[in-house]
Amino acid sequence: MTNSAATSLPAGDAGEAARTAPAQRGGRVTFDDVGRTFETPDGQVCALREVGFTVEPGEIFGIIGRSGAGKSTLIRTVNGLERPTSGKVLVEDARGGVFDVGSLTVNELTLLRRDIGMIFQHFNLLSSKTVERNVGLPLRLAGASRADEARRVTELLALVGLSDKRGRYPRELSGGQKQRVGIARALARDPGILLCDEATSALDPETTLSILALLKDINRRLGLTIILITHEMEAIRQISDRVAVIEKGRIVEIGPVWKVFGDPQQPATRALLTPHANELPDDLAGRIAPLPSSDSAPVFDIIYTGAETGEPNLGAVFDVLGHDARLLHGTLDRIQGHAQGRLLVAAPAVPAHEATHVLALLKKLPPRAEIIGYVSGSL
Amino acid sequence: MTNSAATSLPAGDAGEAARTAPAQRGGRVTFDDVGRTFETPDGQVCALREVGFTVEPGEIFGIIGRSGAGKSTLIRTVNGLERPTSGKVLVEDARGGVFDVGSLTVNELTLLRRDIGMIFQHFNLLSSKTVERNVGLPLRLAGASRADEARRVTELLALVGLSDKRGRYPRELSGGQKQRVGIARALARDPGILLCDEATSALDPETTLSILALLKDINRRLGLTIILITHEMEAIRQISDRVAVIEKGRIVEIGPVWKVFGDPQQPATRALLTPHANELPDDLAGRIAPLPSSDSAPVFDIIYTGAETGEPNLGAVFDVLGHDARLLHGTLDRIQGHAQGRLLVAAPAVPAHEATHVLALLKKLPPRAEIIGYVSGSL
Amino acid sequence: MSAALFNLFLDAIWETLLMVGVSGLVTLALGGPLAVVLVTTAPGGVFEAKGFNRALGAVVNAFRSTPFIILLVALIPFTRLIVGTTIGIWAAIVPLSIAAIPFFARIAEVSFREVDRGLIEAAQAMGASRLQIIWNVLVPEALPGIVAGFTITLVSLISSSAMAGAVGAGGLGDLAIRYGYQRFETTVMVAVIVVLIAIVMAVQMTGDYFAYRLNKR
Amino acid sequence: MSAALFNLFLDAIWETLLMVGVSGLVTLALGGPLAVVLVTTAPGGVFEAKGFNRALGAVVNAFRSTPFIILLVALIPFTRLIVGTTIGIWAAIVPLSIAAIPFFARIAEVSFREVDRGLIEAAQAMGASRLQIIWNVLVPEALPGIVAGFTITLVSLISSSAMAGAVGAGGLGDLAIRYGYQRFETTVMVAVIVVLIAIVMAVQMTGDYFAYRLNKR
Amino acid sequence: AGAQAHEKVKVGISAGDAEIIWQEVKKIAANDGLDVEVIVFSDYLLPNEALSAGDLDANAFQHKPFLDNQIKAKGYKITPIGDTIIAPIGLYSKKVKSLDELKDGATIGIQNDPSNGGRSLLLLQALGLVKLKDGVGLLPTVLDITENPKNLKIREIDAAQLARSLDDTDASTINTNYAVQAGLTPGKDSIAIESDKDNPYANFIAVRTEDKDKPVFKKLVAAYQNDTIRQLIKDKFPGQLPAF
Ligand SMILES: Nc1ncnc2c1ncn2[C@@H]1O[C@H](COP(=O)(O)OP(=O)(O)OP(=O)(O)O)[C@@H](O)[C@H]1O
Ligand SMILES: Nc1ncnc2c1ncn2[C@@H]1O[C@H](COP(=O)(O)OP(=O)(O)OP(=O)(O)O)[C@@H](O)[C@H]1O
Ligand SMILES: [Mg+2]
Ligand SMILES: [Mg+2]
Repeated sequence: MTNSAATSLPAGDAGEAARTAPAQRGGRVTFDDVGRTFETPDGQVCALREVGFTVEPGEIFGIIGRSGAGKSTLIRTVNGLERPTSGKVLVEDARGGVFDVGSLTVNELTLLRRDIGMIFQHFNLLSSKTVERNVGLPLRLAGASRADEARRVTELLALVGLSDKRGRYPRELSGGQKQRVGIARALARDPGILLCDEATSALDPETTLSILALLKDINRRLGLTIILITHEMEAIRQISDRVAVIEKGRIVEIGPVWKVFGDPQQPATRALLTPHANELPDDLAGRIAPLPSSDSAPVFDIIYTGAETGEPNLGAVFDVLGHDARLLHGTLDRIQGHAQGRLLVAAPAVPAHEATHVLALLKKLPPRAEIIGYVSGSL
Repeated sequence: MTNSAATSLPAGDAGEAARTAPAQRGGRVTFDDVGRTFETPDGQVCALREVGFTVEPGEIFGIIGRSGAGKSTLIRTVNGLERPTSGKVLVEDARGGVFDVGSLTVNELTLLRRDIGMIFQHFNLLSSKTVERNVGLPLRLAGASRADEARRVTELLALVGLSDKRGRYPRELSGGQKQRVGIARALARDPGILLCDEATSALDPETTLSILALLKDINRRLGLTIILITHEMEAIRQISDRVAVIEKGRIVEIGPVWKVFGDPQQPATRALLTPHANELPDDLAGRIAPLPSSDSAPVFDIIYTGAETGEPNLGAVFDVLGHDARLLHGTLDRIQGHAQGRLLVAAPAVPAHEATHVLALLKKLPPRAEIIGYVSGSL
Repeated sequence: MSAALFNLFLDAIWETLLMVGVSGLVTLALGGPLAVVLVTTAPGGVFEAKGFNRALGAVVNAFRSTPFIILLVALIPFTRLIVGTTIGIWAAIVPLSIAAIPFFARIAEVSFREVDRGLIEAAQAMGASRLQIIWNVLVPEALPGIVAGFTITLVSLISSSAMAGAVGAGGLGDLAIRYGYQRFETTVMVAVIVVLIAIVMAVQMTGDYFAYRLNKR
Repeated sequence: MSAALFNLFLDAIWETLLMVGVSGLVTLALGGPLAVVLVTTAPGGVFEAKGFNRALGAVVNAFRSTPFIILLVALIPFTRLIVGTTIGIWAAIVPLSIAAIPFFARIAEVSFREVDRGLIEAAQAMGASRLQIIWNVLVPEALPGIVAGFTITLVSLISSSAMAGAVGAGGLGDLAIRYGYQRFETTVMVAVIVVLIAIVMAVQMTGDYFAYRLNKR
Repeated sequence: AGAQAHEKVKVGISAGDAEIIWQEVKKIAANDGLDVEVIVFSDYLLPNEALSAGDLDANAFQHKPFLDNQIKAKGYKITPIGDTIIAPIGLYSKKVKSLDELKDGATIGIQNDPSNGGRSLLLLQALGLVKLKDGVGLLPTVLDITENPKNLKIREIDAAQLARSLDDTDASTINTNYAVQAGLTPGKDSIAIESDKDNPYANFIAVRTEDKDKPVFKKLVAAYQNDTIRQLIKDKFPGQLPAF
């Protein structure tokens, strides 16, 4: 499983070829027991430990994890910017050539990198070049003609909404504009693998959405593989196929997004997913008591993990909960066609002594459900 | 309304004083018809136009807007890093001194800035200093003793979860760790005004949440004013009191968060808010037809803007919609105690010809409601 | 100032401009690449080659440490090979350039070292070959500093071109020394130095202008 | 090499180290601040003062353009004032320093200019006074470049200390010139130059080491 | 010797052969109870400046025309107290054997310092190659040439460099010491040489005028003007002549 002859490396103009003939051109990335340790005067920092998984061709693969978990370090091993201290990273291109990133010669690595686009967390734009020249750089490096470059740059700038900034220098751009230049640059050569390190963190939701749509679209049309680090769970939800959760340098959970998000097994995953989505708002939390009182209503926590098929039958749920049932808090999303989410419902019509019975009925419906307490006062 | 005598400027050790005696120490910021134009070879870029509003003492004020809308430029006028080309910015400190930022002398501006903390979009950490010295810098500048500095730095690093990175240099940190150093640094001197330019964009949801809680806590305890630029609507929702929406350099909407978010008036605001929250998932969108067919069910779009009081009575809603009603998609959040959100419900029990009648009943309940189409096939 | 002296003066201006101009160009053409080689072969550079880098550094240091007049003598065979003579302007240009090349290389090296590693990584990630990295990242990003460093080099060349008098190359500095300093004709000396200062000012201002204009950070 | 010559040789090493050491320190102590003043008073600097900056720049250029020997003579009264004599090592140190100060200032200026504006803004936003900005941001951030620039300056001083022979200060460079150039004793010259190169290597390696160690980017 | 307190003098000399001679002088003087501190200058102006300022007690590097010129310009009060050595300048060539062979437009190298350069111009005039302005004195410059029948191109080059550049001129005036060190033989390689009769360019030891009669300088002069030194010059510096 070592690298094959240099001749099978992706050629500089592979981008061109692929663009004219849309095909499955995504690469496969295999992390084989990858470890990375940094030496510091205060001792070793272990950024990656025994990371092993495979990203399949054409997949959009999300990586999430707490700040400092090792995401950037991991993604940087794919194109050899970071050398693992143990284990290895294998990249297989569309033609089946397999390359052990760590054992390539400089020239082989250079050729391999031409097929891997990267969006950097800190943008890394050349301050001395205009937007246009930054975006066109990968093309120029691969020997594209001036005209081809100009055409493609025009196309890319339109895609990321920066056509009017063509002649500007990075220092004249806002944070999000810089990031979009970085995105356009990474896409310039239609890479087979795209590494996105926080590709939309500096973007507003609307722009983020359009960038994600763009990525998804390219992924569908050209079949490229995308590895996506992000702190925006929404982004993962919207476009990822699978997701890995990394915690202190270790992969703690990995699987299809609907599964990991719908029914997280690890505390680390839950910690990442819960904060915004499903926590009780402050004002409610204060009003919920663990035990019923005379005028309180039981609060049902109804969870859809996405494991069931079909849309949640709320008619049936509210039939069971009786009239006047109030929705305290809730989200219900669809991930990859699976409906998942959580509803907090107060049911004043359910007397305290019947609450467990009602719960049993609910559980048949089939969502998971719990009684998390009793809320008093007017609703 | 010009600046008062220099003696009323916040003294270097005001932070110390305020920490021991928690009090309303937040400043007031007034933007008075502020405009900012950049000259470029391609012509003028108008980053701000006629911006006028006031941020009250102790308020957490959110600023949202598309990438490149002018948010960073606006916030930078508060501490004079950016000079408006027209209009002026007035900062009033806790003692009532009012300073016209643009007309201060260098020394007055320096003193004023000691009371204004800033978290930069691009961190701007000193590469030559360790985490500890970066965070301690504002203290050292104000003449704190070594011991005071060390104590406060320990405190701050613990707050942002970086105690183990004390002796590291910025280049050895992950993106989110750098950002947290920036946050700790901005908080070091307990400023009266805190400017946050994308303070949590590089952070995972969990860390973001704890930072937001931290900010909210400081805001409550010390009454400092926070101006918060963010692309994470969730952050605004969770801690902001009011929010302004900026579009192409102009403030297009401003008001309490529950109002702006619950019932956005401007297309720009809606564009920022809708993407993640309320759009129809792809797989559903394809199944909804504008006209009913034999086996289709009407889809009701039920909107809670937060203007009503009390929790949404879903029991009543589902009574009206009849049994078997399915929740297709939905979110219901609480912002500043107001419940707001949107539910998409398919009601197979409602025949097409009765749909408008049911809609009328729903609208009495009181949510806004619409029929957005008809969904066919099994649910 | 006599008419003959005035002619000498005009000649000297021309000689200085020619000497400094030509050796400046040579220095730029050879010192720049030398700096690139020094930086890229250093530990951590894209063409890392520790042994070679150390050897090259030693050669550069050797040229840097030799007094100019000795360099001039040591280079006589080389000078004759290149320009066919060991006297006159052209004979001065060779040692002046040879002395300025390692000097400029060291100065440019400092600017090249300042280039953000992240940008080099970005280029690497794009699949830039190492020469492309040099050409598309190192050079343009370091350019403002290089221009400033070249300005320093040119000014140093102007002042050290005074030593070119040893091979009869003339020039303003030599004129100032011979007539002003050695023959106590203070007027001549002052006049010459004023012209020298004017030339240096022009060089410095041009350099500053370009360094400023090229700086897009 | 005779015993007498060997003694001369040892003396010369000591003279060179003393001359270069002292004038290096003086240059650092005065040239560094001069560079700070040049940078901070320039347009866009924290102490922006265009007229003053231009005047100071002209003075610096004047010193930079004057040939060393003329500077040396012009400085004689000043030299006597400072060190009480016009011959020997100490008399050489004054003009050497005066020539090196503006040189180092120009080199350090380049490094100061490279400091990221964003960092200065961060300090400003913290309420750093302008002196604090210089001390807490400009200096530490530019330090690796400054150290490299000072290394260049020291090496230049070593090679230009050869000219100190004009005031009878001796030193290795002068020894090399006297024996090698004026007396055609090539062996002595080569020996001297080898020592010179060794000193330069030591300086360069020390400088490189610190520049590398101080660079935290 | 040895018992009485040693007197001390600081003597400025110029770099070159004089260094070797003065090492010997130093030894002789020491036997006579005189400590001579030799300071070597590689420049011709500062030894007088330093002497005048009191930083030196004596110097020995110049000849009369040069000193006179300096006195004229700077008003030094300096007086010669004893001649030392004459180093005649010769006209050397690798291309021609005699003056007649010098072609029209030939390049002639001369020293670029006023003292030697002036001397060389006078030599060229004596050889009939150029004519200088009337009454120009002993230190003429190139600008004083009034007639140049052969259209000679005069190149001014550093004195020590002339021998090294001899391949690139048709002929050059070279100080004997440099010529010898460069492997040229006066008489054999020279096509003309300064006469040593009544040569005004004898070097000497000079002191501040007020000191000229101090006994210590008598000792100094005696340490130079003796047979040991004469022999040394003859042995080691062919072509140069003791001036005492
Ligand atoms: N050069 C280095 N020297 C020492 N430690 C390092 C270095 N680079 C990274 N680290 C450490 O390795 C860990 C992983 O860093 P990494 O940048 O991969 O995190 P991340 O998951 O990308 O975090 P974030 O989401 O904040 O960007 C961090 O604790 C970081 O401090
Ligand atoms: N120095 C400059 N020269 C020219 N144009 C500039 C300059 N600085 C900012 N701009 C322009 O001004 C506009 C507003 O920039 P600003 O940085 O305020 O945006 P922003 O709202 O902070 O965006 P983001 O969310 O992407 O950070 C942008 O279009 C930007 O390109
Ligand atoms: Mg990261
Ligand atoms: Mg911004």
